Amino acid sequence: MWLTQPLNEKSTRLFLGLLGAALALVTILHLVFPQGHPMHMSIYTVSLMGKYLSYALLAVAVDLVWGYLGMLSLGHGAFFAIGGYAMGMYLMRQIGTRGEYGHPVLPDFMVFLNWDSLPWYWYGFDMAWFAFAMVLIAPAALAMVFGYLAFRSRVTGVYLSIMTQALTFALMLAFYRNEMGFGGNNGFTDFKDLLGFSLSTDATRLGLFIATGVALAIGYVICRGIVLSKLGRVSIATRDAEARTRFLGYRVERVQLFVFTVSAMLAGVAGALYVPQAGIINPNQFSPIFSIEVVLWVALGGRATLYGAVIGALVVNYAKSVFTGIMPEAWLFALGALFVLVTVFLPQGLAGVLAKLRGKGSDDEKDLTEKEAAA
Amino acid sequence: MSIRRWLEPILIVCLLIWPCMAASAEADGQALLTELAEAPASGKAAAITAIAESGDPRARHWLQAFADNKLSRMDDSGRFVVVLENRGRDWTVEDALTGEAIGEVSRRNLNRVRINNSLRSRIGNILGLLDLKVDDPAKRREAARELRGEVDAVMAESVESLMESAEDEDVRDYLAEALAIHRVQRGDVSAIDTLRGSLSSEARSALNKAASSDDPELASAASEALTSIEQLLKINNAAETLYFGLSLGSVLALAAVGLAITFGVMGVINMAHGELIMLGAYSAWGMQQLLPGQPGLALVLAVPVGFMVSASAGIVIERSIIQFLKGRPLETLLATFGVSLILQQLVRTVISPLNRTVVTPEWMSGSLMINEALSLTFNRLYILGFALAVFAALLLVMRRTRLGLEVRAVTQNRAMARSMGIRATRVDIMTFALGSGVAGLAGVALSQITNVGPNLGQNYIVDSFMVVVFGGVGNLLGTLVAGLSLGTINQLLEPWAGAVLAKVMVLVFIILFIQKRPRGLFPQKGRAAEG
Amino acid sequence: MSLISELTDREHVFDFLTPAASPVDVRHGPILYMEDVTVSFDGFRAIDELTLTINDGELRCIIGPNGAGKTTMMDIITGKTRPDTGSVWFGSRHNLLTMNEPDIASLGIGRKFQKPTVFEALTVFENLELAMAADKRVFPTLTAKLTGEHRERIDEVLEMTGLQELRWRTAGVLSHGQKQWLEIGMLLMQRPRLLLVDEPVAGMTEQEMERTAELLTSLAGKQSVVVVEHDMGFVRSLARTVTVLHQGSVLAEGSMDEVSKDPKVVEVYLGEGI
Amino acid sequence: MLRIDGLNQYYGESHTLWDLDLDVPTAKCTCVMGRNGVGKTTLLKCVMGQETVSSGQLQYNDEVALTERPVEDRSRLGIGYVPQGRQIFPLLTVEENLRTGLAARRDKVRQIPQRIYDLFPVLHEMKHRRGGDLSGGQQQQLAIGRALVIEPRLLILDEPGEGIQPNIVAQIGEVIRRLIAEDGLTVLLVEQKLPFARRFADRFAIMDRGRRMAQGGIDELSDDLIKQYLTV
Amino acid sequence: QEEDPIKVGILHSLSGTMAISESTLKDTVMMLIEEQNEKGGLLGREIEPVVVDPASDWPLFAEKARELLAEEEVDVIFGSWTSVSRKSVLPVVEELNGLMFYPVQYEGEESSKNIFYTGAAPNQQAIPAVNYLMNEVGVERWVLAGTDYVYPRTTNKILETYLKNKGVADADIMINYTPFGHSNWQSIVSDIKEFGNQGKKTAVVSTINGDANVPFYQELANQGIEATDIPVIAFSVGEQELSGIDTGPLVGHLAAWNYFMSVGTDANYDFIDKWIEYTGDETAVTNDPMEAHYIGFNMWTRAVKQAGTTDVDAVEDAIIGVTVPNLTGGYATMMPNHHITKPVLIGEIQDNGQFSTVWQTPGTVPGDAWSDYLDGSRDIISDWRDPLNCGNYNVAKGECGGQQSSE
Ligand SMILES: Nc1ncnc2c1ncn2[C@@H]1O[C@H](COP(=O)(O)OP(=O)(O)OP(=O)(O)O)[C@@H](O)[C@H]1O
Ligand SMILES: Nc1ncnc2c1ncn2[C@@H]1O[C@H](COP(=O)(O)OP(=O)(O)OP(=O)(O)O)[C@@H](O)[C@H]1O
Ligand SMILES: [Mg+2]
Ligand SMILES: [Mg+2]
Repeated sequence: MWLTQPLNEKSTRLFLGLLGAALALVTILHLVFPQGHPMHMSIYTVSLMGKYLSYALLAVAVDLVWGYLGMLSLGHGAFFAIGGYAMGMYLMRQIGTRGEYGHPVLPDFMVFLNWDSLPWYWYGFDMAWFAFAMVLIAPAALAMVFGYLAFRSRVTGVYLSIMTQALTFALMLAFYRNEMGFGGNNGFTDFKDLLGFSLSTDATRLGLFIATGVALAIGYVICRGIVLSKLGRVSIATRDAEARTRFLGYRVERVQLFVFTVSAMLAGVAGALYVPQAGIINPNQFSPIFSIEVVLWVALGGRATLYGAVIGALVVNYAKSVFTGIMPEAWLFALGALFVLVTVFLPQGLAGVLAKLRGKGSDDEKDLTEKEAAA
Repeated sequence: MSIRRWLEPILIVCLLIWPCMAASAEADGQALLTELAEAPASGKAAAITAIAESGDPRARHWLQAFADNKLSRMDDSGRFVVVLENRGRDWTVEDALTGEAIGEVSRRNLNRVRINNSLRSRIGNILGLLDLKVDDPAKRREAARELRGEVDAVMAESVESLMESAEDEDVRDYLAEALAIHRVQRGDVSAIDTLRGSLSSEARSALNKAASSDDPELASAASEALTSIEQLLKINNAAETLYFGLSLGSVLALAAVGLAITFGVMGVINMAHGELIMLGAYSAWGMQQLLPGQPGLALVLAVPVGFMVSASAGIVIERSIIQFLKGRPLETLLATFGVSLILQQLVRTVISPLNRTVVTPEWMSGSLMINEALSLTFNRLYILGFALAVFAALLLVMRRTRLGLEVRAVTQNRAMARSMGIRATRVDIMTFALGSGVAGLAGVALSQITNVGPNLGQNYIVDSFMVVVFGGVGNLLGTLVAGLSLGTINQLLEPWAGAVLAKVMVLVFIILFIQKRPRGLFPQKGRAAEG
Repeated sequence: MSLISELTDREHVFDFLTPAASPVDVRHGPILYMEDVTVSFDGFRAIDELTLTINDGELRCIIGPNGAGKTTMMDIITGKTRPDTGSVWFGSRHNLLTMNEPDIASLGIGRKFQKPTVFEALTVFENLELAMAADKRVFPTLTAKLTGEHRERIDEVLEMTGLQELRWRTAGVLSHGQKQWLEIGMLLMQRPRLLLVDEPVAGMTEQEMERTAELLTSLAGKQSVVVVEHDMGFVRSLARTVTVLHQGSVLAEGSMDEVSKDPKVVEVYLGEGI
Repeated sequence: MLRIDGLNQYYGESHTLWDLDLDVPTAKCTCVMGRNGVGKTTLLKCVMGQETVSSGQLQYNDEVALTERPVEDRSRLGIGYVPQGRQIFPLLTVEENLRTGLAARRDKVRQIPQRIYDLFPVLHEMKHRRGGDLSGGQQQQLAIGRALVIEPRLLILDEPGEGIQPNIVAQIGEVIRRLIAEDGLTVLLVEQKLPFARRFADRFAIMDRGRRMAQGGIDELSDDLIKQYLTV
Repeated sequence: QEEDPIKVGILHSLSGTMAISESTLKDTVMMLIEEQNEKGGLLGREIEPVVVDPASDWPLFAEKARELLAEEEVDVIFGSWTSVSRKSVLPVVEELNGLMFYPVQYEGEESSKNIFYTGAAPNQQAIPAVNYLMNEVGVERWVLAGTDYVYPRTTNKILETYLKNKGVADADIMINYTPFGHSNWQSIVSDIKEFGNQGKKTAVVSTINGDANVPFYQELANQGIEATDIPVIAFSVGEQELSGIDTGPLVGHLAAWNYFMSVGTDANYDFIDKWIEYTGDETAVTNDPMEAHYIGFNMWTRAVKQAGTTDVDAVEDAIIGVTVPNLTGGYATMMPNHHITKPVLIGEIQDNGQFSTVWQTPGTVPGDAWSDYLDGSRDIISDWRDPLNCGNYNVAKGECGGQQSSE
């Protein structure tokens, strides 16, 4: 099975091991040490890390299409946001009569803008299974429609990048409109509970953190599986010489569509896990700048190495959290300089540094040799 | 009918005979102004009339100062002053009665004589009537134009006599229209004829009112006149929409043109493009700070200065970053994004996080009136022209000069270009400087229509990439056409879809269009492009 | 719209349900049949009413001056360029003009490009693996496993092309000649019914040319081969029917000896000497 | 004209050229031969500065140390280069492709010499077509024409006959001979095809695995050498 | 005795799109803290500001609020500008039982136990402004133009209902929404011009936000619409915004606020002097949200003194009813619904970027959390005192709405 292949691979095992250790460590630090103890990890930090992990999953999704398929998607934030909105709709419906106006069905923002009934596309979101399914289906559907159109007519390169950007930009503008029925600029906030667990308890937060970690692990294995499969090599072939791949008999557009859709679904899951931890989803998540930032995480971590994407997402977001606290006036200088310095001095990104430290060459080459040796 | 209406005839007569009136016993200015300052809101009108009536040669000056919110009274001495300079904590004033300069006075000590819009328009009318008699024909015409819709029963007669004596044909027409509007307002059906075909808003406003009046004859005549006007209006509206579209388009194209070079030609995904535009806009502001009082000259000078500032910034970026990223185009995205963050924050720290004021010079404000219903705003007209000029110049550079050839050679095959003796490094610097400089030019232009602040660039970066790609990467002409057509489409959609939806639709349109033409409006054709 | 009707049409057999390639029908003779094909680029006629047939199992050489339209002809057969007029049939069943590149490739038409194009980021081995005849749809590719048989096949081809030692090298670092061989190798992996080979020996030594000639000759019979080459020594050593193209249409056809005596061919192409 | 002493070159870790010496005498055609991947192209790239040299001397015209000169200067010194794989500028027109060479001419000529169009009439015919649209052989002709635009003193050719129809190949050979004879041009040629080399070159050098194994007058090129170094 | 300082969290964006408005508010609070420390601090303890930068990023607002409350353990937060940032922070503040002062005029429809709204509710800005136009200026036709987000939507909804109650016909109301940062106003202004040509006095009520204003006013001027023809009354344009605009073309247009820098009271002049001194910028301007922070800060210090502790619940109890002077010569009182009383001022824009007051409510207006002009909220009131202790008590049903009173 292609999915088990990565599990035989050293780097994936290492990654999963580290991730598992990190999850365990955080849980222990949080649960075992009492509050006030210097080793105690506050729930604030746990939640923060949960958010980073969901960003990391998004970064992995972007790296899959960018690193291995050569499609620089500047619109993956859209899939993230759609997943987030699907989750948000579920959470909004869970509020029930606890809203400001106590309306049993309508969310607050609909009440005071005089909506008299729930729009059709909100149906079903009171059921968890439906909402969770939509977390996967909605981004996938969008990716399929968009991808079908784009890949069929062979939109590639910067054209594709800018189209994805147009997509997310259009969605952002649309979601800003209050008529859309998604709360406009304010989006959704003030969530109460998820699957019956109150979101304001520490246990739920810790649970969400662990769930995000597990989702990242699964997402990583799926992506790695695709990359290691023959399809992964076809993707790379497509990235480097699309036309040539066609002449070998591969239906390039379907390969692209498949990988793009998988990636969109992963991004959707990331968004869905992000929302309850961040406590808000609003159209800003659709903004082109956010999507560009995601690409930056990947580039900073090291393109075409999935773990690099994870590192990039964690480093940038951690830096952002720290800098905005300790140097509020100048953190943009620091972040900007980080981007510049990494690009100029670390062409392979942070992952490149790791690889060098381990004294090995290009990651993929090494993997192959390993695989060959194993076979 | 308010008391004002009753006072009007006296006022008018007085004003009209003013020049030939011997200076009567000098009324007490202080008393007049005190009356103005202390009257309750309802009594202010009377006070104004009193001033106008007084025949005091300084009356015009006082009224103007009052209308401009510049008439104040000093708390300590009770003296009336005219504020000359009203910024900061201390204001420069002069004595309203004697005209003697007083110098700086703490704002705490000044008590402004309050005015509001209805008083202001009243004063405007009074001053306007005065202007009808001045020598400057343009001013006279303007005054006559302004009179439309303002004429009432008591003024009618004098306006009529003015009309008969007017030499200027335009003035006469305006006054005739003003009178006709007045008559229609009073229910005079015969006057409607005069208004037929008039596109002025006042005439239409009068007709609209008449059309809904109880008098069936008047109503039908008015609505008939209106329908004929509607026809004309439709044509004018179409022309207006087209103009709006082109002008929006020229802004888009101008914002994108620098990117068409740095990204389109050189292949650098320049996320700092927006900030280079911003630098250009700040140059416009800087020049106006350097040349206070001469906003127009400053703006003209800002064109070369803005170019130089952004071009220098471009050179620094190229030398310090881009040159190390040869052959790694995607990473330029990362690095230039960093640069853009740094530049934004730099401006925020060094200058201010707040927007800066860029003054619109006289010759760029207002509009060019084609007819009453169609006027083209000057600032956008200039920008349209400026955009075309910039594109023409760039096309010339890229097509006709050696630099253009070398740039293209270097981007297509760097190693080989160098082997042909082309100094690639110099070409890189010059091209990036050119692209950046042009972004600076765009900034200078944009300073006239939008906020000059640290976020200026962010607002244009996404659109710029969209325009460049829509036009076809590497094709300057494509960028221009793309900008203009996207602008026009947007403006065509906006009236019925609303601003937000129109933009969404334009984006969807772009996405769908690219399906049809995967390489933009003007694609690179042939074997080479297919790779 | 078409998508919807496609989805609702009960009779419709989805592409992914149909077998990869239906067999080529060559009972009626030629494997490739081009008739009256014309292509022009901005008014320039690169192919001018070209008619050409290739028989099953034939080895055909095509020569002709630079710009005669040889590469363009291959572009048309493989679906890269659409002709303005004319028809192109593969066997008697498949109208190539209605198909796209991957479909044509999976029918069994393989091609080596004039300018060697390989997947530079992949190793030599992977390049060959991708070229291998297999079910090339998305899910089969995702779950594909490399069997021993496949490995043997790849090893065989590596040997044939002399690239054994370079198998783990990324293709991007190969020298020009090595890339040529790799492309030939990829063509062999595909096991196509019809091979289109554009200038296979450019940049090869005499010896290698001989090897290539042997290789191509050995393929003929089982597979049909069309070779474009400017090296007359090589063409002569293949010793088969030669077609001379000139300005987009056939100027002469026959054995190498016949053709090289044709004064027109000598004038536009061969010149005196070599 | 060109003397190469102890040249070493690396691609990253892999040592490609080993202590390579080579003499290219003035007004002669020197032909470098060798199997695929032995480093012929790499050698020429080193001369042109497209690859960096790790050690060794490149003496041009007895006085100029090429390694100390920037890449752009080499064409100004009169070195023309026809690379392997054509490397024309695909989106420039044929004429613009030729015009790129004018930068390197010291004599301020700003016209493309008629000679080039005479030599390759097809280039004149297709003056306004994009370089990338040309057929392979036409591109190769363009590449040679482009190198000739700078009126080189030393012409470096990497498999120039590749993809060109036989009569033009012969013609190119003839032109090279004529330039050598009339203008004293020096030619450094990489060629695999023995007949061509035998007919147009004066001297040969054989490379194997990054080293120069043999050199001499073209008539000294024996079957032994060929067997040893040029067959697989 | 040496005690820990009292920590005050400042949660205003210093970067990103909102920095333009919010960074001065951060400085205001810093100045107020400095001043208080000079007076000997509070309860004998020093006040220590904790500044973070939520970077105009809404989820980051929630994150930073949590950081301030959970990690830094601040006693009070002064922060937020946009509604969405407040909505983002609100659950965090409620969960961690923090205290926050929110200084900007907003759409109402909210009353949280933990938040004190020192900016204007719609009834403290929009309604009086419309009254002024209707009664004093004689406006009969209305353009409600706003940026498409919740504040303009709600405000316009309230105004629409209000105007219709006053007998304005549907055809005399034009509502228009534009996206954030909208810069191409050509056709909208042209439409407004056309709308105003129908023979009735017309005015524009603008809830256009932020950067979109400059191009809007510029377009008005260029298309020849003057304040005397069609006045625009804005709810989001203050001195700060004007300082970045060439005000020449704007003269005579209106704004409704609860404070203008030009107000001639001694308290205000002193405040301005201090501000100029603090910033070291002779041209620095003050504005309405700054006054709101001034009032909020003073109320908080007063309440802390009364309670004798910074404990959140005690301060919450103590602050209701606290009255402090505002800068316009009156007093602001904290109402039981956590809103305050404010005077409403209408000002005309002058060429120096200041407003001159043309009209003002005779007294102060108490802020109304739940609008009387919206169907959903007509019956809801808010009172955080015992026994009600509820932010959304439905008088018709006689029960406290969804949000249960927290113990
Ligand atoms: N996209 C195009 N636009 C314009 N002309 C083209 C295009 N493609 C091909 N041509 C022209 O068509 C002619 C045929 O080109 P083709 O590549 O088929 O020649 P060829 O026979 O393969 O030549 P060679 O032996 O040199 O490879 C050439 O003259 C070429 O310039
Ligand atoms: N960019 C590169 N990076 C790493 N190795 C390279 C690179 N380019 C070439 N090589 C290797 O260096 C060796 C010499 O290559 P070169 O291109 O000089 O060969 P060549 O003699 O010109 O061969 P051919 O006759 O095939 O053109 C080859 O083994 C090749 O694989
Ligand atoms: Mg060819
Ligand atoms: Mg070579």
